[in-house]
Amino acid sequence: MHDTVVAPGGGDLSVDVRNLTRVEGEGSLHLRVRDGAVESAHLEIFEAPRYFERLVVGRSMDEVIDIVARICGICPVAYQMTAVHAAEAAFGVEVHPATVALRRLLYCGEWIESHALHIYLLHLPDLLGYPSAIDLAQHARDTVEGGLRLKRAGNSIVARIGGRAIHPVSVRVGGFSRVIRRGEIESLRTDLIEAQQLADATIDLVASLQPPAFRRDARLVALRAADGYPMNHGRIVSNDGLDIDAAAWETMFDERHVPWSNALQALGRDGRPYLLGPSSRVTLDADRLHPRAAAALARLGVADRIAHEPNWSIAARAVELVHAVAEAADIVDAYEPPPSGAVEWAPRSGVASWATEAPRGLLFQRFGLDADGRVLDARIVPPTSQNQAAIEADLALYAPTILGRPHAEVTQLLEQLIRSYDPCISCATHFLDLQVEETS
Amino acid sequence: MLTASTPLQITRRRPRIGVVKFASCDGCQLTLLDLEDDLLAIADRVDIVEFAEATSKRSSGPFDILFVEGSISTPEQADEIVHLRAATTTLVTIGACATAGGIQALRNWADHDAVRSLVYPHPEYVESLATATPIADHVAVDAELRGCPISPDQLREFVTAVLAGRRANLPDEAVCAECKRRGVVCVAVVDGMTCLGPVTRSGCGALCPAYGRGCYGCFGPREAANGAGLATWLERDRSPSDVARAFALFDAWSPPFRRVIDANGGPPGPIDGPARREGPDA
Amino acid sequence: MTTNAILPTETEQAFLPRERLPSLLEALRRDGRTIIGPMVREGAVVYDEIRDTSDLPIGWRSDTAPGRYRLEETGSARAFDYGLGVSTWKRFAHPPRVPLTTTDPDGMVAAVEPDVPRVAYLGVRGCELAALGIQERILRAGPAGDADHVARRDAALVVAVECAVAMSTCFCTSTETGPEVADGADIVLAELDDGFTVRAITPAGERIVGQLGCNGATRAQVGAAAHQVAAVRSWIGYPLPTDGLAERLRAVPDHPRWDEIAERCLACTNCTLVCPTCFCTSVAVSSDLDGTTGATERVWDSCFTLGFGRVAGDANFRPRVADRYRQWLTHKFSSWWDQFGSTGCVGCGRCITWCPVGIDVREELIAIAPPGAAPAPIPWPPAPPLGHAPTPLATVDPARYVAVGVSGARRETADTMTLALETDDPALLASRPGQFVMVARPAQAVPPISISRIRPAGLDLTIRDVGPATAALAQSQPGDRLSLRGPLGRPWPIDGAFGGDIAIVAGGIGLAPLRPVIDEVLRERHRFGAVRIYVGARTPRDRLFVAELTGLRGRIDLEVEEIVDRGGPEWLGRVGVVTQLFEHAAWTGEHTTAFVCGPDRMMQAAARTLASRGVAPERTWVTLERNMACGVGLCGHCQLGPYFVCRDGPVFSVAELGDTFTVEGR
Amino acid sequence: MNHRVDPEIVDLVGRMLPHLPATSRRTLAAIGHDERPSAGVYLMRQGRPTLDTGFIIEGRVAVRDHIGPDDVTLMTLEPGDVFGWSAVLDGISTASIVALDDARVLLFERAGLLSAIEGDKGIAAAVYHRLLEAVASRLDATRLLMRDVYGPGNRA
Repeated sequence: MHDTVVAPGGGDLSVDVRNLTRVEGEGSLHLRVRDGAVESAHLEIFEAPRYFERLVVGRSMDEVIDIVARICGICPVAYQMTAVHAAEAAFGVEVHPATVALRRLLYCGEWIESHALHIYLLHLPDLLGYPSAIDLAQHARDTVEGGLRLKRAGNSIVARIGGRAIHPVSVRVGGFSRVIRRGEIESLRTDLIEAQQLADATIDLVASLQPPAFRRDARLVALRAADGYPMNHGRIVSNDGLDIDAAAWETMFDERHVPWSNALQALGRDGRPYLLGPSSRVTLDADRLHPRAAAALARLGVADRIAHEPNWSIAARAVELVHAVAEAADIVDAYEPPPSGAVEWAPRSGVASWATEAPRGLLFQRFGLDADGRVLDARIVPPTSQNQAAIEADLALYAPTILGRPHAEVTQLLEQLIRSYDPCISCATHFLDLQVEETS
Repeated sequence: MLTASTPLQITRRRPRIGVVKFASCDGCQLTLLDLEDDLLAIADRVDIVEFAEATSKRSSGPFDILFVEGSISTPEQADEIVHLRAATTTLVTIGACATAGGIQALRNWADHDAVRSLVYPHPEYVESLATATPIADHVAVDAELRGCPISPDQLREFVTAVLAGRRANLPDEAVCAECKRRGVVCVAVVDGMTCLGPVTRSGCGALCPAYGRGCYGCFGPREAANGAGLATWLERDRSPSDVARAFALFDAWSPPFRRVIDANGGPPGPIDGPARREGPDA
Repeated sequence: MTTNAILPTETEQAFLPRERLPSLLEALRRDGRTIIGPMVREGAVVYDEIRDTSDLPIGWRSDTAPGRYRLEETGSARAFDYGLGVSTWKRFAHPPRVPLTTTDPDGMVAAVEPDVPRVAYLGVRGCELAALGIQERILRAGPAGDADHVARRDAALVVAVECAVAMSTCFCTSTETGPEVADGADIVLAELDDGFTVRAITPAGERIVGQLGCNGATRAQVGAAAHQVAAVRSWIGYPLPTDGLAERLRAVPDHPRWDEIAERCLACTNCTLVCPTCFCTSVAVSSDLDGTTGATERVWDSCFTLGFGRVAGDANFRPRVADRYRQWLTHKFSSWWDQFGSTGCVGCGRCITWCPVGIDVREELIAIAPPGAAPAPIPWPPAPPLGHAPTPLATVDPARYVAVGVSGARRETADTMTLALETDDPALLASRPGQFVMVARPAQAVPPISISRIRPAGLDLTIRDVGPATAALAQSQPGDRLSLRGPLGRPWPIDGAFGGDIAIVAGGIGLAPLRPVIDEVLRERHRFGAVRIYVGARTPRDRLFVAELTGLRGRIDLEVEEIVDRGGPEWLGRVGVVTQLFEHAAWTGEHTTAFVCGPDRMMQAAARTLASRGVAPERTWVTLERNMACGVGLCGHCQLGPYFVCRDGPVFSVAELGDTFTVEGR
Repeated sequence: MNHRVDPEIVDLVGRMLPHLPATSRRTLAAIGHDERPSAGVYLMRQGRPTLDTGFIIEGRVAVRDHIGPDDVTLMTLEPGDVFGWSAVLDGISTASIVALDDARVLLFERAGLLSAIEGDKGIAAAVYHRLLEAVASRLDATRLLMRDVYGPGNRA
């Protein structure tokens, strides 16, 4: 199954890395090189199509919240948050401030869980030369256990607010399915105090790493909000001057269907790839970081490498871990429950569109709604499908610099580079709706 | 097919464990990593030989226990599950996709070819079967863990029971039993909510009622699930389409839920093909 | 606070003004008690810890209908006009989960000592008090009471409050369990607009009431309280005619309505879990990853789950929902009288309110067993006046585990082992043929195993591997230790056969519990006439105790015949079913006592053939298998008609069983 | 049926069908054959036409089915038992019958038995009753075997 083929002799070379490991979902890399130059780099996604944009048609937005979570088991909160905010914007629902805070706390939980998972179970074994965290644990059990405890702190937040760590159940249009009691939230404090220490230790760990060198300039895109580090809302900005309303995503970006992949790839309407995720956010929103996270970033002193070296994304994730833990602790301290779980609301026709920052980057959703608030058509653009073209572009740049090395090493380095983007392939596979097809 | 009460073979040497996935969201296999406290202790006692999400080491078998996530949605998957079955002693399906088809099985009601060519710019790039179906429609299944996603507690119990050589405690009773033990006030009786608890298998800890909403059936039908009985009651003050809608989620394709959906006009959504492709028991 | 606490006649009633209700809570708290009482939560009245009178559901009233419950605000100052809570007091007296066993430092199974809080139940209704009494009688009875329940009830003080309102689902007047508060309370309150009349019933209640410093209630106050509850009685009326209901219900096990209900019933378990008298539980096992330490806990279960009727090898006695509903309703209103000498229903109506599809037992009972319908002939012998009295057992503490050593392990067949156990425990050594023991290992379920030989220094257990627990047991080696609870159950009545002939009929593993009968009969051979042993096995390879049987066949004072279901060419003996061995035999059975053990069907066939040979049903003894979890008649799993198989059996005469022996789904 | 009737056979018929009137006994005895097959002799072969109905007087016979390489004994029959019920149904033998000991059987050829049944209501009632008993007991045995094969195990 793990099949790497390097063509013998000549200048023509074809590298296949089948069934990428330690990424969520199923993908493979196909690279064609001619005379030392990369002719094509295709990140193939063969996750079976699941047609989500079709499955939500005819559903109420509360049902959509439950359904879109199932696009990704790693970041269900991101899908729920984007859908619920889109719905509330479309229906003109003003939620209680405590609901706003709880949703941000829920999102922090998912970031903590997802980043701890990626750093400790997926990325760190790469950088330290182990096939898995389980093998790493044979030599550095404390480190892995610490990472698992950090992950558990994130899971506890999601489970406390949403009932369970994966596919939580309480997010509803207008708020939550019931009042989340103060006692339930307070009990998170102990976990978060430990998580604070573990997140700081993660910064120290990252400071000791030597990721493989690979530098390039990339177009970085993220949300940016006036009131804090981007999570639940913001405008779309880039390091080359873009600044648009999130609902206007489709005016600047579009998706295309490439023959080697079941996922749609997004590009700028100018045809340029762009990169989302922790590195983009830390670069574009450094001034919005929690003071603790800003201090951690300063201590690491790698802001420039985060912007230019994909293998340093682990540092961006570590900084965001510190941020999410610190912000979560602040929300827990200040939490006062709202008078009711959700506010009253009524559906109306219109377009619900929104973007939030999933752990892996900007997630855009748009739903056309009828007068009963039922979905007429939908578009869901996950971060990994937006990153795919940027990853391929980086691979095409990186491959020539390592091609002289032994085959196994080439494979390993390419896999590592792909993993450094934390691609979530099951999210990337989705179903394109009719409207989009006409424009593409 | 064997149920949760089926004893598993006691394996004396370190069992070889695999985790594979088909069409799914990865949430069920992530639950294995979510066993945080027990993950390393379990890893000390078994050889995890295939788990693409967690390790670069790969294996195509043999497996003493193979956890299978996801439904069969492409021709390759239909072939692969047969090969995996042949290499596996105890095949365990995890989650609603693998045990019932998952949310993507809702497309089984639609005409797949029409949908595919209608909506994909290049349908020829996309290979998928007309239906998304549970693993047990393709090969024999030895045990199943229900849920969307599976419960970490049930997964822990299952693995512990296998390692300890005892019967896993995975009841096939209704969610109501857990709900009542937990002392949750019934949302159906008090608030008149639609709650699938009486026809849904327990294992979640009566999660949704405890969070103030009706059960949405993500653990699939319990034994003797009386979907028609619940539907009849619900239809006193709901339209048939609202009854179908409630059953048309992650376990829609399980026969007891499917019968209710079919009897109430099919799942929500546009009619872009035959309302259903097979009879209620197909 | 047992129901029969010796206690004075009513004291003179006191009056507690409303604003001084907190003083009652304070007095209870000073008595070291956590107060459990009604409060509003999640849109309903539930019972939970009360910290303050403001926690009480002041000004709330519940409106109930089949499958429907709504709280309404009345604006009244009254705290106890809410009707009934969703919760029942059994949540506190017989909680949903109770630890049973743990693993001791020696790796043996040990019972967990009850650890219970000192509490006061505040706001117990007449029907609820009756239910507490019913549960207490059940759980204090048997060869051993339920230690946890006994401790909880002993640690609880009951403050009852008379009903001043009724709900549409109430029918306590029909079951004669309310609305008036009867026996079992320590203090009884009646709520009036300006306060409470207070009666201390027990010394414990008097101690509390004495601290309240109340004045005496006026005649008018006492009269108003009496008038209130009388109004409730007349409002409820008599919605369910219960006269002769137990007998009428017995008559209709085949009524078509059972199948019709099964189309509506979701078998969700709600009716049983909200029922204040339902007491059934199952045992859940947990363990560490290595299977070296484990624990068990007792968990609320219900006769509506499939698992509840499941026995070894995944057979099931109540596969159909119609069977389960019939079992529940018949138990509540009919066989409960036989088992416990009381109604199983207190008319609280919770099963009606909390049924998610609004099934109303009152309606179903009237449809199935209408008043005026002919009562059934009793299908089993009439119950003694105070309920069914089990045969007394040797005085052992059935909750106690004894560690015993395995001294030998002999393979009988491919799936059956005989373990020889050594012990000096007097109770175990006093086991009688036909009794069984619960065999525990730390990480395994605890199966009941029949004793297959009683030796001066130990017991033999013959174990067939039908699941993980028995498989693990069958792998025991000499030197291993097991934890045993028992001996349990009623033995074979061998002494009743003195002076007559004996027929022993065994099918398969059923020979194991009959082996001690053979041992004892041979030891006292002179006391019996002809002794005939008929043994069936599935195949020649499945025969048990082959050498022993061969030895017995050589004796001139015994007739030993064997038959197998399927014989290969190597088998020269008889092939067929075990009844063939005696259906054409020359003997007649007037003086024969038969002991039969095997699969249910085989026992039924044997009983028929024995009857045709003239063996009386009173002298045809069978041993039944049900899902025996507690072994002492407290968990409800092995109910069969009026019996608990574990406690009243497993040995029964065919006459005692009546039609429960042959009707499916019982 | 005027030829001389063997009184021993009349006696055997009486033992096998005790409720049959004396004249009918003689009618039946006239067509009966007292046979003494030795151990191992096949009285009936599975899949062949059933030529006789027989009563076992002495010894034991086995009812065998050809399953796989070996014959499987479905049941053993003892004195008083009847075999060959398919003879009256124009049937084919569903199993083989083989003597396990040196046995003695009372055989009735199919054609003769059928005409005796047609001509004498008493014979019909007695023979059919006896055959029905035999079939019922086989069915009962079969049902128990089915339970054994498909049902779960018994007491552990």
